[in-house]
Amino acid sequence: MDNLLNLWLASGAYKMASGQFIMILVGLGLLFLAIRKNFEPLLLVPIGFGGILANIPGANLALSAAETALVSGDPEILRQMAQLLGTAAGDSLYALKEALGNAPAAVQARAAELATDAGFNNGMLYNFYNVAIASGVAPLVIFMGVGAMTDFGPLLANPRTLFLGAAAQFGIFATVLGAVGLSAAGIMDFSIADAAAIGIIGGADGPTAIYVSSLLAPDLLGAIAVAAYSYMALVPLIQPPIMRALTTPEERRIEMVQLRHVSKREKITFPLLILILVALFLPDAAPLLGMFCFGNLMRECGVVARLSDTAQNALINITTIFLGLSVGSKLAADKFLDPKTLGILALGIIAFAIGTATGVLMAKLLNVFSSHKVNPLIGSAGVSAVPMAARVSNKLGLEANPQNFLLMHAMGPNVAGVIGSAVAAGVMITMVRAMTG
Amino acid sequence: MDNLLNLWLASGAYKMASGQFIMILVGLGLLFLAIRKNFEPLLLVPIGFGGILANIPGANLALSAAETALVSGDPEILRQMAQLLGTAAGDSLYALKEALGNAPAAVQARAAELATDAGFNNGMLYNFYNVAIASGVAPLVIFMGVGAMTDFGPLLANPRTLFLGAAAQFGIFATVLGAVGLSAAGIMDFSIADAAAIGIIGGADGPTAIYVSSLLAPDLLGAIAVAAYSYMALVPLIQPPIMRALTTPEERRIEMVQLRHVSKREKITFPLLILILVALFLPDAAPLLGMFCFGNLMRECGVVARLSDTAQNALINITTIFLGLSVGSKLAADKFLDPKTLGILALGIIAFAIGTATGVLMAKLLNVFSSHKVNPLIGSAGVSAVPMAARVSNKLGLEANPQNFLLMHAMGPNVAGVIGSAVAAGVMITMVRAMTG
Amino acid sequence: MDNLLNLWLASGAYKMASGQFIMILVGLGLLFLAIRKNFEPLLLVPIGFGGILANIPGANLALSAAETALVSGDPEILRQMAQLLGTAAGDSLYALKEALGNAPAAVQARAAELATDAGFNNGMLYNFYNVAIASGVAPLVIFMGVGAMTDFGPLLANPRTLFLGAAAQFGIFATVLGAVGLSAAGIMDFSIADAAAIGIIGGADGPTAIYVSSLLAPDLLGAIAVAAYSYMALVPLIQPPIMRALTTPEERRIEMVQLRHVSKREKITFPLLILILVALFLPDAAPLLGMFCFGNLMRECGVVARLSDTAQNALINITTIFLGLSVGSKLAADKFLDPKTLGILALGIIAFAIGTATGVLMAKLLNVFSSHKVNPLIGSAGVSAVPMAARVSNKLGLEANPQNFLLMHAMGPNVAGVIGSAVAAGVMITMVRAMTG
Amino acid sequence: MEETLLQQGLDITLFGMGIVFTFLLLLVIGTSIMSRIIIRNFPEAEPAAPAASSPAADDARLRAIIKAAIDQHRKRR
Amino acid sequence: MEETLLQQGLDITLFGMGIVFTFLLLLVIGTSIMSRIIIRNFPEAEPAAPAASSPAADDARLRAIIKAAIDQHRKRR
Amino acid sequence: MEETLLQQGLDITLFGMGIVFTFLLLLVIGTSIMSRIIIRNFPEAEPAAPAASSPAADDARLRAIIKAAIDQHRKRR
Ligand code: NA
Ligand code: NA
Ligand code: NA
Repeated sequence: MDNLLNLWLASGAYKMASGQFIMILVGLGLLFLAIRKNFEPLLLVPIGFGGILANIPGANLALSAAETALVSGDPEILRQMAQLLGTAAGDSLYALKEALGNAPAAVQARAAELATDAGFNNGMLYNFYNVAIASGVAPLVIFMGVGAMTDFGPLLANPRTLFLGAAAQFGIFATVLGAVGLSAAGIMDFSIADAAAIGIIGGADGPTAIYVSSLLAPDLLGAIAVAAYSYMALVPLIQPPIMRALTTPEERRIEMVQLRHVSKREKITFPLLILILVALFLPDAAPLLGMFCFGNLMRECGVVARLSDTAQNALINITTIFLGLSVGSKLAADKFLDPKTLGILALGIIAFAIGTATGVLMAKLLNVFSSHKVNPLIGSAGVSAVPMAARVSNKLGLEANPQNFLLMHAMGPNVAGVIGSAVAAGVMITMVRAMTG
Repeated sequence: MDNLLNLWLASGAYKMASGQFIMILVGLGLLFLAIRKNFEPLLLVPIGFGGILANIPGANLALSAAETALVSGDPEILRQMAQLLGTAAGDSLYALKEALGNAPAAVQARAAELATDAGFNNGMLYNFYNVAIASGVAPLVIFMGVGAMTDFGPLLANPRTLFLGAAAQFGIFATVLGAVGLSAAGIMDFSIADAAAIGIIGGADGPTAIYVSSLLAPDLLGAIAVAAYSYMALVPLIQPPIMRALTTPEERRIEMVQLRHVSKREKITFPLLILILVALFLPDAAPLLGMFCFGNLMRECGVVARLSDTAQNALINITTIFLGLSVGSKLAADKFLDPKTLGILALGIIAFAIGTATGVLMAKLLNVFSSHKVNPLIGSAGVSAVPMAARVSNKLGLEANPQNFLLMHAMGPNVAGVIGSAVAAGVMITMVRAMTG
Repeated sequence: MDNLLNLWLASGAYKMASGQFIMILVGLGLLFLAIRKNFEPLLLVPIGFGGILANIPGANLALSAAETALVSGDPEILRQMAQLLGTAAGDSLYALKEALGNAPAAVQARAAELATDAGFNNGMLYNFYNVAIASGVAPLVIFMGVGAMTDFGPLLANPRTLFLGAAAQFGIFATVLGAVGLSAAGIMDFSIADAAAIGIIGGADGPTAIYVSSLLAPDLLGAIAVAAYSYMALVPLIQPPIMRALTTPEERRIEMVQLRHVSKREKITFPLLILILVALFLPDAAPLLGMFCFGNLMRECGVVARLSDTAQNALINITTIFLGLSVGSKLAADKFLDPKTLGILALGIIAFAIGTATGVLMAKLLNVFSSHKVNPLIGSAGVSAVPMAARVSNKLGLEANPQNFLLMHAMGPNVAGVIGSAVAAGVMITMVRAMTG
Repeated sequence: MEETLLQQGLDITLFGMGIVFTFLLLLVIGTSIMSRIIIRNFPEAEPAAPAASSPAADDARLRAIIKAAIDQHRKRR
Repeated sequence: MEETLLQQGLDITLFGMGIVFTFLLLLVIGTSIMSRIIIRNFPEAEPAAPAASSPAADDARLRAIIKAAIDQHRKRR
Repeated sequence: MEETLLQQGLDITLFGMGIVFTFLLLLVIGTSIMSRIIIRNFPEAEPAAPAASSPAADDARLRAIIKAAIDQHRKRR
């Protein structure tokens, strides 16, 4: 009869803590948004599902073998772990987990061996996270695939739109300031690394946000990724009021001259140009921009069509599945149900709003200095959120003037925003490491 | 001239032990069954080929670096290994391998470092096994792909058929009893973990069988996987006599009412319903059923078609190749040519037979209580073996009554059997761990 | 303001060593050859791009965490590393890297932990290299895909052409002799392992060359892979003069009888025949030839079309992308800009030339003993370089006699050359290990 | 030891079958409730004749194309 | 400490925006030079009537028509 | 040392070429025997008009019809 008891003790209902229950509801909510409201479903379906899996009580899918051993409550294991970690014998589970997380790599390796010997395994999602995200590979591979899907033609036809992509990145840095401000005011407790990772939400670019937070603030990764993808889906709601407020009807009616034809040679050379500039001036953006340019070169060079095709399909799809589930592993209740998450959600939408505004304002500034007028509505596309933001620009353009097709013009700042936020990511990673290293 | 001698000593002919020779014949036999007799070729071609590779004398493809070092016979390495493992200096190779396998994780890591320093590498199949199976990922990814290929429509139209899928799992547990009985009688030497892993053959579901045995009895994995896939291929021979013996011609002639239309909403909600029940009551089935439901949700939700498509094609195919070769690595002679294998093969077919019988009997029982009669021939489909078992039901139905199309009706218990054996797998993993941990 | 300085110090322009600058030009050169001159673009685009990434100053993409820590110049880390590695405190960076590379596995693991604790990560390309090449998996998977793309029909219709594939491998061994000769003469400093790895360039088979050099001479891998793929692309320039010099116009005009029909059964049995011969006589060629035959069996057996299709498309494409980038990681300046590279490039072209010559001469020799005349132009196809070399044979045949279609006849020695160089690779790996082990 | 092993096997069988049946019973109940709720609250307009819409004009053009194709096909033989 | 954190945030913002603008400015300059060189030295025969759209789009439409034809063809049998 | 290195190179060359030739000779012999056995015991009915069964063949015919349709469609524009 002991076994029946064991099974009951092992069953979820008994262990279901309220936090996990709430997080399962959050996961279901994300699935609802993804499936019914079409919120970035390619990512939010796996993330939402992974989030539910991570919160199944007793399944420990998001824990390492050593963490599972701690959670198991086996007194002998706890004693050995406490000894290994140098904590007091009677310390709480929370203190032990904390000590394990902060232990040097050698001690963590010993703890893993100890747990393995006692028959514990890494959870499925923990393994996925390590292979896909902690190694950095999944966001980079997705960035390569995005590069292989990106047409730089509109940008090359009108390189000035790069400035719009630059200006919109102010959303990132304003958010950094906001986060440190909240900390300084004692409202939140964000470190400078946390602030930088939160700011990158304003880049409106999923893989960049995941890459940066995996390096700077892995505990916040779940909330940051959810915020980034949700707000990208909300771009059609967030941006229009800001765009209308900052532009006059006359400005919105500006028609732009048709884009010139861009030759194959220019398209092949452009990713190499970015790569060389990165090599010369910005080595810390090399992983992100390097993979992005590699994907784009495969697309444009015309001689490796089968590799480009795979990068845009099988490879990016496989990576997306595991990336999403891995992000879900960071929706574990103890990490997500934290006041910080509210702060992240609030700061994230501010980041989008500010990036939209500075993009529009930069477009107006360009018009001051140039006779080739730019419709300021395309400035908002500089936040990235490809291709949603460009479609929003187009929609508002058509409202103001039914002959005004801005879609292709907005694709320029749109892809410029991807480059811009990758640059910002590189800068922030370097600076934060120098500050904290 | 020493080199010529070295090469000769390294050549296979010299080292070909009779066990390896037999296993190469077994591998060729599996290939014959797969290619000529169409026995589950997608798995048995890679398994058979991997089995041959694993038994090439002197190639050591299925061994770790440390095992290869032991097999090399280099006296200096043997001395160091014996010292590390704490065995007597003159111990046999067999004793050293045994000691290495049972050593704590830390000692195994030291042994691997020692072998690496001496220039030995992990064998190719050993690496494949570790990445694909020991990590648990390959069976889970295949289960996800199977989920993405599964249509729960027939099950949702007639949820009572879930009971048929439940009843057929008695094959699993009867086999567990048989295995412990053989041990108790002194005929075989199965532990309770072995017995549970052997029982799962009765689940008639390849990835579930591989997943369970990788956790509970890795040494038996080769034989269990071969038995599972072979008997799944033999379903059209194994099941009909049992089905005929347990049913009257009148029962076999029962026509079932056409299945109602099932809405998209029901199909989307169903995998989430399973997931929630798992979270509440059966956390140990979370990896298997979680990935299965995730695949099915990707299929049904309609917004991630490209992910679903990849899960059903490129990803499952890639995983199948490496899963098959990895299973082959467990067909090494010293593991497969063991009396246990005969026991496994014998118990496996009993498992299929009993599962078939209990499925049919449960259908007859349902008819006692319900006015909507069920054709008992669909009960046998509850063993899984998708879609072979459902086809067998249909064939026997047509024999008895040419108007009697049971295929869609049998798909209900067929997919219910997949859920049922995943539940059984979860229960057994938990209980065995509690018993042995 | 310190941060600005940090950023400047971190920027590439400051650190760009001349070696890295040259290597970036080399990478751009490879991309030019691949894209404009169509030099094996599927490999040389990723290799060239990876080479540029590996040489971005300050990005350290090709370095391990421990190497990055050394390069960082942090005095505290340097002190700890020097202590761990047992080098003198004041030793140069170069000496430390050397000591780290030669340290036992246990010490390297400690160094990695130390670097991790100090916040350093493995570079992206370093990770790719470890997963794809150091594990051996990528070249083997590509070989499997090549097997799945290979039609052995022409070879089976005329098995004598296997001798042409054998003879052409003399290019490999002549190059080994050349390399040790250069060393003996004091011109170069190649070890026997280096010589063997260089020789394999003459196999004219990319994955074989990468596999062998990853095992025998990883530091030379970059140069060897670049040489192998470049010369394969240059086959239409390298081979014709040699072929013309060694044959008379009459010989070039020889028309060959049409190839007989080869049955499906023969095609299915052939890969198994190779596998059995490998098992009996050549276990060291088991990984390469085993995966090759597995791919071919999947192709021919007709029952696993979906696996064969994936092996030929998604899987080989994904692997090619990462293999190429990983090879690029070995184009780091300190490894590539070495007099050895010049030696490798010189010896490589000699290897191709000699292989071409011995293939042609063997064809002429066969004609001495047989009445079924062989056109000696197909002998040159024995070097592999599939299908380029066979096309060259066909082209020269048509020049001499417009009715003389040699393409299918040349496919026999062409694929025989793949088998031949895999055999040579296996032999050399065994012998070199016996010599150095 | 034998007794224990047998006992363990029996335990696994009894509890195992129990859990399998209980879980699938819960699933039957859950599924029935779910289906009832969905059918009541979200009735589908119609079992939806396979949605491939075919307006008359399209059909005419299509038939023309196909006729042409078949004619050509016949001529070629 | 607060002051330091704020200071760090300001540093990141100032230098970060600076680098982003500088880098993209360099890219604008580089792109302009590159385009000028390419257009001058490698003039393309013709702006090539928007090569992407028409055949591909046509093909897609065609495929749709054909699929419909096949469906209809099969149903009729 | 030089002598040793040279000697090693010679060893590799001699034994290497020897093994390559021996192995491929065995393969020639094995292949010939295999082909003879198969041709004698399993004569193929016929070089086999592409053995694909009726539905596939149907599909091929259909594809031909459709190709004709496409060609005509294009010509009309
Ligand atoms: Na952006
Ligand atoms: Na089952
Ligand atoms: Na070759």
